Amino acid sequence: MANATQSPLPNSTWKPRIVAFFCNWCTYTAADLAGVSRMKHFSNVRIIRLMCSGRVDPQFVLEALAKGADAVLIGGCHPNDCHYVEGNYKCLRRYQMLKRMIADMGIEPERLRLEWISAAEGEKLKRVVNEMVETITKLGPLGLPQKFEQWDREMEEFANHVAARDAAAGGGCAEHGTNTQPLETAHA
Amino acid sequence: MKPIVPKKNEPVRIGFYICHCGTNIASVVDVEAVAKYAATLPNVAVSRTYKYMCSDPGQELIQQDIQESRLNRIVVAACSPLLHEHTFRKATEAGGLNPFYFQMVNIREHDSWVHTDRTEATRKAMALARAAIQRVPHHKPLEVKKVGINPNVLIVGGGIGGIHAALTLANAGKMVYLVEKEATIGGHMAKFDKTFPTLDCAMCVLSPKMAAIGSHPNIHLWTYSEVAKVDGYVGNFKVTVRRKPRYILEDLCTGCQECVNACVYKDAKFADEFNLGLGKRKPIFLPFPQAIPPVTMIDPEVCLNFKRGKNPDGSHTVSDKCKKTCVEACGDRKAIDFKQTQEIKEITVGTIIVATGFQIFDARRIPYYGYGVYPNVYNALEVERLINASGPTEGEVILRNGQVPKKVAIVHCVGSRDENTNRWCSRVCCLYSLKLAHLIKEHTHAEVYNFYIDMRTPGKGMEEFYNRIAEEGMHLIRGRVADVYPDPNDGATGRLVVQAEDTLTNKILKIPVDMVVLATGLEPHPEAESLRRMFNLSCSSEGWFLERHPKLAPVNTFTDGIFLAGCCQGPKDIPDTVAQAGAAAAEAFALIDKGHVEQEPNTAYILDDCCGCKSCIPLCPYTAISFAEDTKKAIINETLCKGCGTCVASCPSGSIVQNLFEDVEIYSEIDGVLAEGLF
Amino acid sequence: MVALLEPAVVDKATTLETLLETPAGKRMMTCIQCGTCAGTCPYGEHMEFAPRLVINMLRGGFIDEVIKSDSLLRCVACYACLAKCPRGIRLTDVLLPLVKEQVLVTRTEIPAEFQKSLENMHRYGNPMGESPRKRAAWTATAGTKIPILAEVKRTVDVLWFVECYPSFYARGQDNCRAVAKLFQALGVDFAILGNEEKCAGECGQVTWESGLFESLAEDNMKLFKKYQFRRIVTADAHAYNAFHFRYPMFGLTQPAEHTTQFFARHLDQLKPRLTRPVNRTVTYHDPCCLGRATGSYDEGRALLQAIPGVKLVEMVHNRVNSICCGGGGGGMWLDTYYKQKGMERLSERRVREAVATGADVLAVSCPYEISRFEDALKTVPHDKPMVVRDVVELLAESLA
Amino acid sequence: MNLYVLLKMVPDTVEELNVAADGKSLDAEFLRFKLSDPDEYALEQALLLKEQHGGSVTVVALDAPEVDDVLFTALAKGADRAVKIPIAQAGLGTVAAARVLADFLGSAPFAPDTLVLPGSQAIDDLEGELAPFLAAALKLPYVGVVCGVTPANGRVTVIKEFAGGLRAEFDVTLPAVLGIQSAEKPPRYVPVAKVRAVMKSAQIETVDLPPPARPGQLEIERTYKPEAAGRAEMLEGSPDEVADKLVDVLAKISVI
Repeated sequence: MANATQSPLPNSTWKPRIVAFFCNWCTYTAADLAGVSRMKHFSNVRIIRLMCSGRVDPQFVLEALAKGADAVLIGGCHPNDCHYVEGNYKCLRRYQMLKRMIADMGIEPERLRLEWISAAEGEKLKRVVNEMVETITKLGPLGLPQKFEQWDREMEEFANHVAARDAAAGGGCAEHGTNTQPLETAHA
Repeated sequence: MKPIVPKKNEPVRIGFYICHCGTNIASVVDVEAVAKYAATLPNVAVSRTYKYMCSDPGQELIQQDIQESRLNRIVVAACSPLLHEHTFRKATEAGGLNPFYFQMVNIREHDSWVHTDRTEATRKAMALARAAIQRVPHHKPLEVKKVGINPNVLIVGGGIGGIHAALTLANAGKMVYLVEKEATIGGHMAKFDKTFPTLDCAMCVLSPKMAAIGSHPNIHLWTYSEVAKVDGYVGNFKVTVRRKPRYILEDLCTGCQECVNACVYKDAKFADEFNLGLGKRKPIFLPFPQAIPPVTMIDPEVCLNFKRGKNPDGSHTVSDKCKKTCVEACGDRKAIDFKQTQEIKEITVGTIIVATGFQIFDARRIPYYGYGVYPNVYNALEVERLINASGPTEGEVILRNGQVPKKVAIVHCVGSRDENTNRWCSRVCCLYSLKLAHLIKEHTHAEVYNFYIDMRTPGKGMEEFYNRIAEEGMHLIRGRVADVYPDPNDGATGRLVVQAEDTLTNKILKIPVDMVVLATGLEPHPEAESLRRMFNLSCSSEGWFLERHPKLAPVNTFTDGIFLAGCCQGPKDIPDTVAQAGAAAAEAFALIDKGHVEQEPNTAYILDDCCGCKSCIPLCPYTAISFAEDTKKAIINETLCKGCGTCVASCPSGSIVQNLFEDVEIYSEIDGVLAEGLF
Repeated sequence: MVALLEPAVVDKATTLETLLETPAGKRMMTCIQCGTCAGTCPYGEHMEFAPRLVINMLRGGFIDEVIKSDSLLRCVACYACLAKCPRGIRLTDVLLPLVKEQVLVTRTEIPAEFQKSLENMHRYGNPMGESPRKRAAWTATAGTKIPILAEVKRTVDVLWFVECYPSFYARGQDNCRAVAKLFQALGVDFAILGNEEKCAGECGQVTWESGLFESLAEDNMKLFKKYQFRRIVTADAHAYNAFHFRYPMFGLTQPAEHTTQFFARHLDQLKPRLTRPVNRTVTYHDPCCLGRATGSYDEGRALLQAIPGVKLVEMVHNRVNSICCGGGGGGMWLDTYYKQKGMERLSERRVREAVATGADVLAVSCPYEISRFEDALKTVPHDKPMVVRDVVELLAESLA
Repeated sequence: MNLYVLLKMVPDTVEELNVAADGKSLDAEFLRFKLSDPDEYALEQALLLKEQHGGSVTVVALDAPEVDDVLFTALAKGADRAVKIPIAQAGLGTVAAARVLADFLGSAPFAPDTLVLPGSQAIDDLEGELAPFLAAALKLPYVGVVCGVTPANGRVTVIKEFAGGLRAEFDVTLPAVLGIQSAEKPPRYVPVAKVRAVMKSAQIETVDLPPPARPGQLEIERTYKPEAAGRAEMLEGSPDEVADKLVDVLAKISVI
């Protein structure tokens, strides 16, 4: 088994890691159809099956990115075709919100994609997966876990710096020292 | 076997199994490496590979390990869960565990079949296995919910498929609602003259079955009707049917046709739908002599007693301008009702069979065949009517100018096997073209030229049929017709030249003929899309309804309780349609006979720490969530919950849990698929 | 219904050896040998290897035999095989040109008239071998000042690519004068390249000679890069075809339009000016490069119907089923050769259909057709007089 | 066979020829040069001989505008070597040109099966002087206005054209100089792609030779266009009228 360590910079061995949340009725079935039809596509997308795209909790997406995913793909039924009437619309709304959120976090919008792929659209599934892998390969790694570590380090250094300055100033201020604590654990 | 109930705090012991699926998986995924890797993961007690996990020995392996190695969780990496999740849940249960202590990993459809790089595919399998292995410790024992089933069946479409399914179920004592869009049942088969390969008369076979439908006590036959709305789910569908007005009271009409004779129009002068416009009818008419129900109808667009044109709501306004000789002729029977309006029927059924059939390809879409431009170019269905003894020419094959053709070209594959129109082979055209060749020759002694690409005659007796027709001396030319145009050497007689390459002799043929017959293919109904939405079905990219599995569940759909029969699922001949209709009836019957349906226990429930914010309540499309005023918390009605999980994803306090898809389970999967070193 | 060609899908580096590995070649592997291509080919009956067989010979590794035969000298690149192919196989623009080029490379003898045209195109930038310095000479007869890009020194909206036949051929110049008149009536901001312009090279590329096409395209692209303009409009359907499909591969970014498309797009402004009735029955010939190649069937007809008095009638073969004038794919310079081989001239076949409609005017929208059909009318017997007119000539005639 | 083809550039008459301000030379502004037509045939004849009997073809040219394109085209058609002598052809004159070419060809002993194939004439050498001067300088047998060459047993049979369409066969010993009027087949076509490929892969050899001591043998005093005689009569009117007038004219001069 390869013991590749994650490098924060793109190199020849780096491949994007993409987590996909697919609804059971349409997009998961489309992925099955792509399989039955032997439509070859990139292997970087890991599919998690949910009953409906409406089940996609925004936290799932953030969790995946925080755990090291470079992008997240959500697949649901076409509008009007949802097995649960309108779960896909709920998903769409959450997706719009997530788009704004990740933009605020400095994450490129291409790293989150929502596609309506029906059970008959094996070809579309293949296309979307390949497009996404190509797009993310160009963008390079997101490396959120590494960023978190770096941010934590920066915060710690900053705290140390402040503590040292306060100590040098004499007297010190206990509050600053303790205040860094919640920040360090914020991403845990 | 005694059920094994894991004791609280008992350590999780996972059995991991990876299937070779012959070479389907093992040729791309290094299954041994995956098994070795799984063995290193926490809680995994047993990790094995096996040639065919879904086979009996494979399933027994699981059962044996549960007993011998005290396993309390099972993970199988094999094909899609949509195919075999059920199988392995049963095996898990047979081993003595709750079936929901099982999790499946899809490494065939999502891995070995779509990737070529062995290292990458193996890594993906490892990651997916890890996700399941991390997930399964959080699984809880669940119970399958049983819901009663309504024994009534709705059959949509009154062609041979719908007719056969309806009779099968009605004879078995089930109540059947047969809904047909046209004014009579019979479908396309009723228009055919003879059927291949036996050349027996279509109506001789069909009309007794049609009559049986009309008189069967267990069948509600609603013709000239359409399904407007479908609610509910397997066992308990609520269906709304719209019965369009035919301005004849079905119960009172005896089918005597005295009204037709008495109509103020002395001559039939309006295009007759049943004969594809080759014949004429009056404003009041019987669709065709053997129509079931044998009831006349009025075409309000041409009847003098109506104002021309539809109202915006689709109704027609009575003008009362006609002498109404038809009403006079009907007399005491009083079956004519100009004021009839559409009628809405609401029924409850447990299962539905969709048998909505096909439409023939519109040959005008291939402009170089001249259909609709040159009068002597016909489509095959029109020629069926010309040959049919009860057709517009009483069985005489004559051209529009009344002459008998001496040379006839039959053009195969019209609209089939063509990227520009329909890609599929319509399956029946070669055979019906051979049949028409025989019948035309029999009726007219004409020279018949069949232009084909490949002669496709699969099925019992079909190749023999082909040989028989070939012996009769047809011209069989292997080459697709490239052009049809008026014979430049022949003035205005209407003679046409058919141009094609004979690909077996490399010669370009330009054959002058009197009649061109286009073997138009089959294509999905234009309404298929709205039907698909209504019944929550899937369509293939071509537009045919998609069966649940092409081999193992050919009449099932992805919606439980809804089955397919006939050409709505894809082009097929009459024997296959009838076979499929029988299978659909049997599937429906099996469900009804069982008396209940089992539902996935993936419903949601609300924890005590619900803060009562009510944000979930409007999200539920099934109104399964209500607010308990006493506890100030939301409650989910389990019987109404369908298990989509939308409310779960929205709960701000994380107080809703979806069985089988708990947050902790999903997070474990996310963590699992992102395992280091597996990309 | 026709599988329309998308621009720039053909890789210019593809050769016969590598073809089957490309997406276009993989499509050829799906050929069902139905023979529609051969059946619809206007010269199919004169080919030892008709298109269907060419595909099978290529798949079977016998393409050398095809190259040795003169079958593909008889292909007029009319797109009929491609348009009707049920598999959407790119015969006209991918397979056949590659084979034809090998025919050209392999054969030491090719019809003299044709060879001369190719050499002229290469040396003088026009197939007639006229002095390139006289390319813009026609402007003296335009009746209005024709701006030349090198002189206007600013961005113009329309680069009017005049092309060889309209520049040099007397009847082609009628087309130029009509276009100039219409541009002026519409107030179009246009200019031409003048003597710098070279043949767009369509017949070189689609038919025979990738090298010839490339050298012409590179020369023209240098000019396109040198000047500023927003779109190319050309009256030559062949040039339009080249700009639409091939020049993007050489870096052309501006859109190209054929004059019929341009004027049809401006029909609302043009129509009120079309006041002089042209009381004639007109039948419209679909040029292959405009019709089957790009699906542009309606523009020419819409323009004709906008002319007061015009009665439009259709020939038996029209739109996708139209018969080629025989001038494409080098056919323009192979008439003698075809005659030697006992082949009917396609322009005569087409003119017979036009005569059968009883029309007074055979309307065309490709400069090759003017000369081809006017010649054919001299040999095809007809009782009622018939004239050949470009659609833009008729429009200009109707202009008050 | 060891075949030499001598290529000469001549003014392209597609562009109108104008007299320069000096009244002696051609105006160079729009003047373009092309390969002399008989030389095209000489090359074709050489290529045909090589294809039928083996050997190698060397094309030789003096320096002139556009001569590189011509040499590359010859290589693309099948010549084996291309040699450029960097002495300007312009103003050299036929005799001096023959002397330079003789210097080049005679610098080494001839292989016994050598044929030197210049064009029989050129539009600026209608006398066809180059070939005989060259043969004389090389002391080789010479036949001009040749339209067919057949080698056999170390000799060649050549067909020479005479006025009135008469032809004669000559038996010539090798090596020899043959002034080619036309080849057995028209000059072949070479695809531009092939020429472009050759330009990338092949080289033109340059052979430095001393310029001839006496360049031109003729002094041009005046170059001018012939004056119009003004004897043409333009017939005017409709096509039918013109046809009638033409018939009258022809009848008057007893043509019909």
